[in-house]
Amino acid sequence: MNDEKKILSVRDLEVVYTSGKKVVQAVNKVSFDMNKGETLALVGETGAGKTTIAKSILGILPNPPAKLIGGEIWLEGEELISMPDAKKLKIKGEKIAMIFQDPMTALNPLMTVGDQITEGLLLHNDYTKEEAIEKAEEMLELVGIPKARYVEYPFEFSGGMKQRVVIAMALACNPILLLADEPTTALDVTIQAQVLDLIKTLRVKHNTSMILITHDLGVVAETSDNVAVVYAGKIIEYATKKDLFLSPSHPYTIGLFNSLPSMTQGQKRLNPIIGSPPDPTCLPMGCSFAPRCPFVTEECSKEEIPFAEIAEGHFCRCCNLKQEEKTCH
Amino acid sequence: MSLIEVQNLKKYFKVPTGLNHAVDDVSFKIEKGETLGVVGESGCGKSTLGRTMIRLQDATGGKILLNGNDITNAKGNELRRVREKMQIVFQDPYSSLNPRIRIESTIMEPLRHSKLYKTKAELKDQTHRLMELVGVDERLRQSYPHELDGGRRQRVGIARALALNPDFIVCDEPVSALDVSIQAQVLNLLMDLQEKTGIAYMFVTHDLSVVRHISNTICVMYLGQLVEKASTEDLFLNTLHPYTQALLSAIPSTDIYHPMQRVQLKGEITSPINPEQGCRFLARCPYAIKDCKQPQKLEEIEKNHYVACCRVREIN
Amino acid sequence: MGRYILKRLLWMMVIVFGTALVIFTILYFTPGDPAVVIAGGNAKAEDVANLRHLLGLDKSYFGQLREFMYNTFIKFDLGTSWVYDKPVLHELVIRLPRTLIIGLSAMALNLTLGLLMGIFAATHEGKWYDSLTMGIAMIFISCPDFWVALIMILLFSSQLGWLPSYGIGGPQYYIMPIICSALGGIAVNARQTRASILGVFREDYITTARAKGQKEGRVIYGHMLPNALMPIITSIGNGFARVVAGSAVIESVFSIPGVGLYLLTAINSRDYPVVRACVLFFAVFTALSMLLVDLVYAFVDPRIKAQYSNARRRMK
Amino acid sequence: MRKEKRSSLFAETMSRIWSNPGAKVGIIILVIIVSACIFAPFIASYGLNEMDLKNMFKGPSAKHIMGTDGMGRDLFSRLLYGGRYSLALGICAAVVGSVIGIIIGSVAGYLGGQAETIIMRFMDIWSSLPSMLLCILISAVLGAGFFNTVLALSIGNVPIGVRLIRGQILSERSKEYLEAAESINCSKISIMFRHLLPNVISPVIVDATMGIGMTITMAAALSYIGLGVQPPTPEWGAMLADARTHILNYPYLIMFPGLFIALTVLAINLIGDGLRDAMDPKLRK
Repeated sequence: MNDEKKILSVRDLEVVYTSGKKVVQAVNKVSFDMNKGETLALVGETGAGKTTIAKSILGILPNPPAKLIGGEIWLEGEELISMPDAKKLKIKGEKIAMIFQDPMTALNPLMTVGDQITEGLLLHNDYTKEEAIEKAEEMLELVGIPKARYVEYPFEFSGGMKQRVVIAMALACNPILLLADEPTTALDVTIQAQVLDLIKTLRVKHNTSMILITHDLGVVAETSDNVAVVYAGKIIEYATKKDLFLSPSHPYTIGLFNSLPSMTQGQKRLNPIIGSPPDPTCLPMGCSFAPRCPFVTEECSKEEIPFAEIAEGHFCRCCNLKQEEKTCH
Repeated sequence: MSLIEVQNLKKYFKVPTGLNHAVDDVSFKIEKGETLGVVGESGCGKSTLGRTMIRLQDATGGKILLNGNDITNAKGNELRRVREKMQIVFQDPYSSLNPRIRIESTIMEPLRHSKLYKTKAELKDQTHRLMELVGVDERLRQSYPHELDGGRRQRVGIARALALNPDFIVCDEPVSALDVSIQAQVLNLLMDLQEKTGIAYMFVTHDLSVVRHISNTICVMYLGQLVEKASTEDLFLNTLHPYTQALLSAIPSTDIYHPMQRVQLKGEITSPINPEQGCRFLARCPYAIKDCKQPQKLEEIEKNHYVACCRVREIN
Repeated sequence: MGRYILKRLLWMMVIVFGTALVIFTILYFTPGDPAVVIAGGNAKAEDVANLRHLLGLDKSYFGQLREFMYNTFIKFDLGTSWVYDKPVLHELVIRLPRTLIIGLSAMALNLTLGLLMGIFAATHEGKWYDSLTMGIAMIFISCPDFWVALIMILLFSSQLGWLPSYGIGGPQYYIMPIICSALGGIAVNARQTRASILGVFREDYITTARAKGQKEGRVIYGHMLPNALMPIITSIGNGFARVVAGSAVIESVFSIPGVGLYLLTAINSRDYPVVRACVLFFAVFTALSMLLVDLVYAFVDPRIKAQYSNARRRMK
Repeated sequence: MRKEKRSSLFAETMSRIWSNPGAKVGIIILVIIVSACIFAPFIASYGLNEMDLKNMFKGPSAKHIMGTDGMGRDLFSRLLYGGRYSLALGICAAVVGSVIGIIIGSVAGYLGGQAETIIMRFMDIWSSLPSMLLCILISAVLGAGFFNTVLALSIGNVPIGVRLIRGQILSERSKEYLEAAESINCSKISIMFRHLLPNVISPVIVDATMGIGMTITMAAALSYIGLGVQPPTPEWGAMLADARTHILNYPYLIMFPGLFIALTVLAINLIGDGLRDAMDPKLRK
């Protein structure tokens, strides 16, 4: 925590969801660090716990059913989980902001888009109403929306435009950390390209750090510095983008890459991961990926697999790395 | 003779503000055992095209030929025969299966309607054969759809489409709701089935990497019209239409050393309601000139490579 | 917006016209001769025949219908009571305020108390006082209003002597009728408000508001409530109409000479002009309150508002 | 096979209702009331019209646990017998009204287009009067009596059912499984009844259940204002009407019939609430 560059540090984060008698371990002892200006991509499939991690950081987990049962989140030397609610309200939206997956539902349908941006500005700044409106109009222009549309309602905007509004809202107070939860999944490819570029430009301009949640490895390749692969509530591989794309080590990560239809090669059979993600209510002992892993051994299910550093800055949660390399590479 | 031939197909919808030209003057052929990919962004009419072809919706104009027979206006028994030959796999595995009907009954239903199987035992045998074919475990036959994950549900949808031994299946974004690893499994399944049965697909999707992986020929649609049609390799190596170029360049690439040179498009997809006469891509096209306000025709620029753009030769 | 209101008013007229037609026809074909009832049991056949002629009952169905429709919709003359020989319109106007006072006050109670209870329960979901509030609402819904009225008379009039038990006079005469009319509506509104708020509880835009760092109170009153109230606005019209129509029973329990009791008495004495006039009044009243609510809704919901006010702008 | 399928979805719903405490209480109360009414001859210590002229207007006592009325008839026994009428009225009218509503609503949804518009416009006129008023009018026209009251109450209930099921059909009509059914050559009838209806019926069932309670109340109100079932018949509302003149002297004559109505309606509403939660598709996953 004494490291000047480090802005975010998550330690042993644990979140469970309860529905009736069922308990789902959504996030299981997740730890990672982030430096200022860095983009960390959280990659994984539906239900892996990516969004839950982001919502825990911002402190907007829906409780019930979700419950944060352990861990620490340090932002610029302050611990967020134990922070009193009133103080935390100042952090939300001012220091940490979030962009949501579905722009269609992320905006209040009964409020003009301008007012929704102004709302956050008034909360975290000493602006007068007029100043806030002016700033909000500035934000709209910044994300490529004419400021005349300040008074329009969300239904008058297309999906891509709504996402721009959401981005304007998130960046209005110059947060130091931006959580982007699948910001382009609901958009068309050409619009996705526009939005990704927009986020990138604005982020670089203000030196904002970002956690990008996505399932699209292409988006990861284009936007992130470091990558954490999440599977069944655990980070199973963490590396710089270059390391991860050039030498993916965990069998799951390798499987993900093999599942992608190639853009540069012709038609051939894919080598997908077999089976389906595990039932989150009863995760297997040891490695959660073991039932689907082609390299599974008896050791895999014995005990918790350590998160080992296999190369400098490249961590992997697998106990059979050596055998794998023989067969794979 | 092609398996399917579509000639100048049109499908318009009345909406409060005018006429939605969802599919406007589209023509192509699909051969037996071949896969035609149809790519486009949301609202370009690609799903409507598929549904109109298999007669789930009536065409506004044009012709659909199945094995040379005009089926555009088939009715009654003829339509039933047509539907046995042409099937569809839907995008959303959550809404495409009836939540109150068990897996087994869902797959059995087309078999019952075909009246090909006399006894219950025959029906059950055939159903189980289908389940095996698509890789749905037999012990799941008494399950309800909500008890299955997305991949398995999509397999059930495929089994239902295969039940009547069709010659042709429209796959309407069958993998876009699935996770990457499951998506690959379903793609493999579709390709295996094609190898085994010689079935033809029309693969409708917005995902260019998927369409490239599975198709022989690709059509690119923009606001109801075809803008480019070519064999898969041709389209990717020698992209001609400015929209296709932009579309291809917009896909985030996993190749971290050779990021794509991006063609940024201005604006968003315009409305297909009461469109202007000229090129529909006009407003967003970086190369637009006055001539583009004339109607654009799909022309054969190179062998088997069709493009609807009057400036295609100058640009490339 | 003007066109929309005009359209709605026209449709309202059609409904009222239809209701007039239906009510006339029903009464015409009702078994039993009103002249016999009005003339009394001992009247001679001759007197009855005279009365029939006097009331116009000897004319054909179409003759009578034409006369009724002409008088009602062209001359705006609701006729004269057969029993009391007084102009119906005049009598209605005297009785109307009593019914409206009860109806409007009950509605005001419905909304305020219902909303408060609903908000209170929803924001404390799962706590014991949520269950308590909803339990009370459940009991309010389940008790027949006229029985509650009887119990209240027993308690407050005969036991405690606080309130007069029947008739009209000062404000104290209206207290019990208003409370009895309101109870059911309060409960319905409370339940609906709670369900509606819980429905928007998990909406993404609520999360967005929280992510901005907005205080919980503002999230509830600024974001959640306006959205949750939308469906409740639509039900206000219905609720109001129901309260006014229910006045028949409550007015009869408390012997309040309002429109409802007027109708009931007229039904029993076969005083058809009064019955028809009262029914038309209720129909117009229902239609008007529905219209009013729709207008309020169109005004509050930007989506609907735009549909009507921007229609011209988009036509271009 | 079909049977087994039904029973399991049914059983699932049932077990869910049973695990809802409110609904459990409702079921218990209703079962007690219904069986007491059905087995009235075995439970009631007096006959329906058994008069005891020496014991008129006697308040609750060990002999007559709820007292006697103006003719010396045992109130408790009459309430049990009367429950048969009230319950039958409520159930018949709610069921008949909902069934007609479902039929009209599904026909409208099935036909679509112009026919649907016409049907719905007709429903607008039908429901231009609030249902209570409609019931008052119809029963005034038809005259008093059990079946006429059932008819009046059913007619008042129809538009509600139509609106509800049509709304459901509208939101379900665009689902892909219906297109899938069409593409595998299901007939329109089979799409309507095998695919669409089972998926839209739950809210209507919930509504019909709650409707039973409302109908019992309305029936009682009708009887009370002298239009529904008439006094010699021991319907609960009619008994209240009968007792209204004695309200000041013999309040128990008002209390007990009202309590019976309120308890029954409460039980039915509790069950309806439980049913709504149990049938909520969101909870199925």
